[in-house]
Amino acid sequence: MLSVTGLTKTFPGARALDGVDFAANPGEVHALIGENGAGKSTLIKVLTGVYQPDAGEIVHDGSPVRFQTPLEAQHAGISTIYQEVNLVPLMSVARNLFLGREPRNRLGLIDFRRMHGEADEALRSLGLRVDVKRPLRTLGVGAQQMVALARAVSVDARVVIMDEPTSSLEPREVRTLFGVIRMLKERDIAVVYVSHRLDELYEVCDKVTVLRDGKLVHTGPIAELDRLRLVSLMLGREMGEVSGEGVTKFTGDHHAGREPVLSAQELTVRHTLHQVSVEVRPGEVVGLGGLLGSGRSETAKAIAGALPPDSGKVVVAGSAVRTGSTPAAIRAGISLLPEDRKAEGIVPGLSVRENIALAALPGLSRFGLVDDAKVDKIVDTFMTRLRIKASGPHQKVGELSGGNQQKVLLARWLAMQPKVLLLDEPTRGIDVGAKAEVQGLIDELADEGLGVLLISSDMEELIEGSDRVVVLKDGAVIAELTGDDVTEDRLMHAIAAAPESDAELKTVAPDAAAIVAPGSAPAPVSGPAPVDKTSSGGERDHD
Amino acid sequence: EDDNSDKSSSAGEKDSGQVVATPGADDKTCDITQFGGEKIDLKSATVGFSQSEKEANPFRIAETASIKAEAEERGIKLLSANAQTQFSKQISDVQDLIAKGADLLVIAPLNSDGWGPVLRSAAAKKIPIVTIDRKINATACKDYVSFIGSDFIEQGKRAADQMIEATGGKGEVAILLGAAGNNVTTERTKGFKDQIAAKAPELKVVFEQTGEFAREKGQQVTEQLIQSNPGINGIYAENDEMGLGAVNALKGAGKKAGAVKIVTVDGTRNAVQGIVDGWISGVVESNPRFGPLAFQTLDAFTKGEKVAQDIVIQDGAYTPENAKADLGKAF
Amino acid sequence: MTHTHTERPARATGSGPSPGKGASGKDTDEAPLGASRAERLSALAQQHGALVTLLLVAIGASIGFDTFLTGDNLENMAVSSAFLAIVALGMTFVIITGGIDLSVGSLFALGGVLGAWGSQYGTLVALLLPLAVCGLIGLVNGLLIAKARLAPFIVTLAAMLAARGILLAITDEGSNTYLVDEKSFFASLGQEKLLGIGVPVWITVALFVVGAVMLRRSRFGQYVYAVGGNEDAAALMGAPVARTKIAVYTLSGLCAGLAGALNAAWLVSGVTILGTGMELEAISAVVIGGTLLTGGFGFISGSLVGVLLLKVIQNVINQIGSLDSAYQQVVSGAFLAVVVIAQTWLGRRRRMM
Amino acid sequence: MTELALKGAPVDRARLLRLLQDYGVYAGVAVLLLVNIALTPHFLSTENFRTQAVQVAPVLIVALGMALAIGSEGVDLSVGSVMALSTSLLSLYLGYGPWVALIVAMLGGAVIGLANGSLIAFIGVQPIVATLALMVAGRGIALVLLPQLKDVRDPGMSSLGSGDLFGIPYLVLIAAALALAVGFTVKRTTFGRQLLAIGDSRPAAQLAGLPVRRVLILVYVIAGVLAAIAGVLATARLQASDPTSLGTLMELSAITAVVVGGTPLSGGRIRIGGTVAGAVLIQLLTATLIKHDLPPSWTQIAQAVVIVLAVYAARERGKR
Ligand SMILES: Nc1ncnc2c1ncn2[C@@H]1O[C@H](COP(=O)(O)OP(=O)(O)OP(=O)(O)O)[C@@H](O)[C@H]1O
Ligand SMILES: Nc1ncnc2c1ncn2[C@@H]1O[C@H](COP(=O)(O)OP(=O)(O)OP(=O)(O)O)[C@@H](O)[C@H]1O
Ligand SMILES: [Mg+2]
Ligand SMILES: [Mg+2]
Repeated sequence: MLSVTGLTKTFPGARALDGVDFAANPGEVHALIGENGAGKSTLIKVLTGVYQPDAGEIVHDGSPVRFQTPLEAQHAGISTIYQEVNLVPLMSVARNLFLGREPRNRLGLIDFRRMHGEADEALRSLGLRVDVKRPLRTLGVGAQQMVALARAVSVDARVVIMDEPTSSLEPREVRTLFGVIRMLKERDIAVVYVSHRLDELYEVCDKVTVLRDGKLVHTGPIAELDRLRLVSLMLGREMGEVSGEGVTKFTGDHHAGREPVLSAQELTVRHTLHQVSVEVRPGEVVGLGGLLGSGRSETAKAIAGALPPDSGKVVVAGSAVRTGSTPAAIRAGISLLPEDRKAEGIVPGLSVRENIALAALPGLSRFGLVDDAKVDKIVDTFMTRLRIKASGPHQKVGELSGGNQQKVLLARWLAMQPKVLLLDEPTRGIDVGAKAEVQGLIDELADEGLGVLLISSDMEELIEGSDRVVVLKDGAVIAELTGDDVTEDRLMHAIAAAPESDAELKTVAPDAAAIVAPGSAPAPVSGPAPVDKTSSGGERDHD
Repeated sequence: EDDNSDKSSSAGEKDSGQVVATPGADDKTCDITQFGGEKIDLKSATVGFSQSEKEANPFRIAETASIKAEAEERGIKLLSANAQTQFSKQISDVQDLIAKGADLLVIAPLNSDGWGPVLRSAAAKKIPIVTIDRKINATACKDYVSFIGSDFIEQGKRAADQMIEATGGKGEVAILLGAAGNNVTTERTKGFKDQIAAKAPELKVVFEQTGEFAREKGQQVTEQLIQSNPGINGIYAENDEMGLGAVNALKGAGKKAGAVKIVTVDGTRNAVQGIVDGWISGVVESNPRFGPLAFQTLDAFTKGEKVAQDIVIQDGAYTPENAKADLGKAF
Repeated sequence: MTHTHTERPARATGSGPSPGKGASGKDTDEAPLGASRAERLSALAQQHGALVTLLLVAIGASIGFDTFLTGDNLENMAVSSAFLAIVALGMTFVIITGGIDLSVGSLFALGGVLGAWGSQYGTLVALLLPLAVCGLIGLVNGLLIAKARLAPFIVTLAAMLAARGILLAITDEGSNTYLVDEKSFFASLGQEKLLGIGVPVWITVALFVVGAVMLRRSRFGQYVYAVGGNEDAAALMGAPVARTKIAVYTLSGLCAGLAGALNAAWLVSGVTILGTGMELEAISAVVIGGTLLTGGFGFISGSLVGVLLLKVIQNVINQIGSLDSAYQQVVSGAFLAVVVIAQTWLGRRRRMM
Repeated sequence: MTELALKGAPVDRARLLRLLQDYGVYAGVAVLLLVNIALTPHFLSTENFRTQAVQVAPVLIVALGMALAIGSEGVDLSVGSVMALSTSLLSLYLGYGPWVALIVAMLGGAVIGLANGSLIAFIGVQPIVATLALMVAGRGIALVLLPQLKDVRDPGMSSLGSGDLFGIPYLVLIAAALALAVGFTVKRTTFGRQLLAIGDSRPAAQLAGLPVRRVLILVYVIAGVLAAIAGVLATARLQASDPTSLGTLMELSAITAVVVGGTPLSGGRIRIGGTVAGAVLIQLLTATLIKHDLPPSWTQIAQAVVIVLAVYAARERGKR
């Protein structure tokens, strides 16, 4: 269907792809894995015309092709979800879903009624209930990712490529996604799937290709490889060295102090948070649990001053912090690793070095002049400690792979030596090796007496990493799990047990509800609706 | 140090008021029956005045002040608007004046062409228009009543005469043009060049660059000029400001007063002082004090008397001979 | 295949408010990104913030000056707004894509001169020549911006100089003004009235309707928003980014050229000194109308309101009668600031939700 | 062997392009100099270079402030009006001595900058409109303060305008010192880093706890003060305060100098050296056109072409 041979792509200072061969076949789900910066996204971008290869051949449908733009690739039947949500935030959900293939009436004008109806159905069949007329940016990253998914599968594609589609998804959405993938497979569509969550691969993938430093290191049926072998191929280390990697690196218990280092009291933000209270003691890792859009990110932002609360208090180490001001929160010792790293985290045009030093600058300066020696030292420390992979401290952060960008951000906050660290999806998009490092780091930091608030859609990570889990639903605290209660079962239970609120957006569609339970056998897919319906949307494209 | 330029605008000085150049009988005239309007009493009428540029250079300041002073003296209600050098705005301005109930209009046009909409509105209400300083390209006594102002071509010619005299009719001269696309610029250039070609073929115009009627620009252009054309004998500046800029440039380059002959047009106090100081060789006057003549014309016209269609004023000239004595007449 | 999907959202939701509540094709005209009621209200406030201000100023003016609300005055304002409005129409498209077009003032003047010159060969030439030349310059702008990836500000600044240069070149350095025959059909385009309202006003209204439909209801319009909202994402979603950009700059050039030609018909001459500062006027009108300069958000109708607002302010300053020209500037600057603050404030509240 | 070639080629080409991007504007200046030396009579003289340097000084100073504004993903259209305001204030307060007048003029610039910055930082008005409002109002205020051109006959001012130190005009020395200071600020100070981060990604800077508002306000205050200084210098040179025409279209010249010098309008990057070269390039171009006595139509078209060429050479590459 779609195959490449000898693909090479060089960026200034980095060879992202080096003679890679790869083939996606109809009805086959092909996993593409590798460390951060291995070249997965680059391969996908070269395949779909975002980048032009320096060498190599792309064959699609038996004839060599070279797409000049993503549009050409789409016309050739290749539909892609790129890493990091790539939609237009100011446009409505429906407009995003249908951009370029809007249903039109006889006059050639867009038929919004139909578009909204169809968009609503497409999302609903994926278990997402949102007002399709609201701007996309009002949705959380996870929900946006689902919209991107809906967009990708709703065209009549022959190849569907997904670059880390699950990085912000909850188990429930992941199940829905898998249902969709199986359906694509049944319809003889070739699927390329990139993920750092190895367990997922075994569930849906047939074949796996492993990249390392831009080179192909393995390709073959996934069933032939066990997890350990996969990891060792990715990392390029011996099996013995890596045994245990890929499992969370949390040790579990920490010795928490008694007085809370952070105490958020009754934070309320209109329409979003309702009297949310959270306490974190020094040396404690507190998890924030909940479904997509339950208000976890908002809680973290409100604490860090990035979202001004209408009422409520934030107290750090006994003294109240002015709310609604990031500098005040930071001065008080609160650091937030934001969820949307591309839009709110990195400063893409600045170097790795400057990004790491950014928040800590005032402390690294004298009389307003930057002390470069100090900066170099800190940057050096963290680049080694977090194993940030860059051509050097002066490379632009925008050019790093997603996982390495995340590490740079972590370094930025660790350089601040905060009292409380709010981590919103800290391991999102990070490879197994780095993930274990980050998790180990969280543990280490907690042991050093730091208070950590952890938000993660990786259920396992949340449960293993937290001493305590505060469960949110519809922007309110509905439960708190402590001690032995911190288990996946309990968490899911707490979420499911809470009385259904009347909030407009979070009602779970009946068919999707069944999917929520974790560990159960692959749930029935939420009907063949999405693909079916939207293929009709695809036909409409031509009128 | 005492600086007298800021208290210069003295419209009251009648002795420096405008004098009609050729009250000749052969000139075409216009009266209210010919024009097709009705007699009105000027005293009780509302006069609209549209100024083209900000009152920020001596010429415009003196012009507006003169109109306002005269209206006040005659006890006439005056509405005024300023187009801030934007032609579209001037068109709307005049229409606004008409809509506000102006019975008579005095317009200082920014441009000669493009007055169609205004003339149509005015014609519909039979509002007499007097244009001052610049002419409107339209039919006198039909679209408008009279034009009062200087003859810019003539000004250019007289400047050429002064230049010829100062340089002895030989050598190379440069022109500092006014703003591009402006008919004052065009006509002052044409008059100057025609006269030079006719009277002093040995005097060559070797350089023409715009100084946009501003002192700073005049200075900058002259600075470039005296380096690329070190042998230049004279500079004709189409207004005083640019001429004063040229003086600055020459001073800065270490030239002596009078080494390069400068002739300018307008007659501001600073320029005339420049003659006294020896830096400027001659200034052709362009008298901005239109108030008395404009209202005199309107008065006569509204009473039913005949007025000339083209009231060309007699501009004076400042030369080294009269500069000191006439300094008080400058504006 | 489609029959399985005829289910409408209203029916699908048994309990809870339907996500499609209040859905009616109209939301796109009223609140472009419409959603919850509060959000919609504030969107309305934002879009109509300029309109509300306009009404307030107009009401104040009609109370303060009895010559404000007269047929003549309104008609004058309408006709003289028409030309700026057409320019602002093109500018709206450009700004929504996140760009800017500084060349419109010069193109307006050039369009007028070409129209006046062309009118001696008939109305068709008088209209097509400015459209062709200004459209071509717009196209070049678009190509340089979309293909060579140069900053719109600089490219159109250069075009502003170049177009003025061309204008000077064809008018003998500005000394030559081409006149339009007052009896020609072309001149009547600028001067005739239809039902008591000037033809330019009708043309403007028609263009705005077409423009609004194009922006709101055509696929091209969606691309315009997408390119301005997030260019990279738009490209990855398969939007023809370069083509869209080229199209909007061409459109802007066409609008400026047409406005210039109509203006020449109105003035019955190709005035050479027109258009200076017009780009800033058009930009302020668009921004006052609620369009974000950062792109991705805006409306056509707002730009019209913005133009009218500027015109009314100018008229009010003239109504006051004898304000010194320096104070006039202070007043209009202050007013611009107030309007933009009000509008930004409304817009920000909306964005925070 | 082939592999080596493959490895080397694209990187080298990229490096070459980057070099061109970084030094394109200097190359442009060099080309113009060579053209002039070859074609323009009397070009190679100290007097001539002095003239060009003195003329470019005010533009450059304004451009320095503009570079900061542009680096913060903004722009300052009010600079020309600030020059007018500063010349008015200077004239009005010259009676109290040149230093007092100078300080008042700079304060005037700072106040306008503060107003710009507050509109942008606190209310969130888009820079181009915020500064447009002050561009209109600023010149109005200048004219209210000083309704017409006024001669400045202060010995201090006149020596500032035409004096020199070791043969280098004061104006040029001041401009050079300011360029160094601004360059240093961008490169070495916390403020500079924060400014670039804000210009590159405002949300990220906000979440990283940078004092976004303070930095933005400071940027526009600096831009205002620099424009005021330029106004004072222009006044000293002209020996007159001319609030009507001083600084008209200065915003466009300054923006052009900055962008031609390789600072992208999208913010996040500032090149002071490039800005200096950009200003010089524009100055040389103007001088060339004037010296060769080309008609205005030609001048405008030639300027357009050179601007596009220069920006084309310095354009941001590698973005897809
Ligand atoms: N635009 C660019 N400019 C320069 N270097 C780049 C660019 N894009 C990617 N790279 C480099 O290419 C290499 C591969 O990056 P890529 O994004 O393909 O990694 P990845 O496998 O997708 O990693 P991740 O799992 O973190 O997403 C990295 O070293 C990265 O720094
Ligand atoms: N599945 C969804 N259905 C409806 N709205 C959603 C959904 N997901 C997110 N949202 C919207 O996104 C907003 C932001 O949610 P927020 O980011 O706080 O959630 P979260 O708990 O952090 O989840 P995540 O970040 O994983 O999306 C919510 O106010 C909600 O309106
Ligand atoms: Mg990737
Ligand atoms: Mg979240």
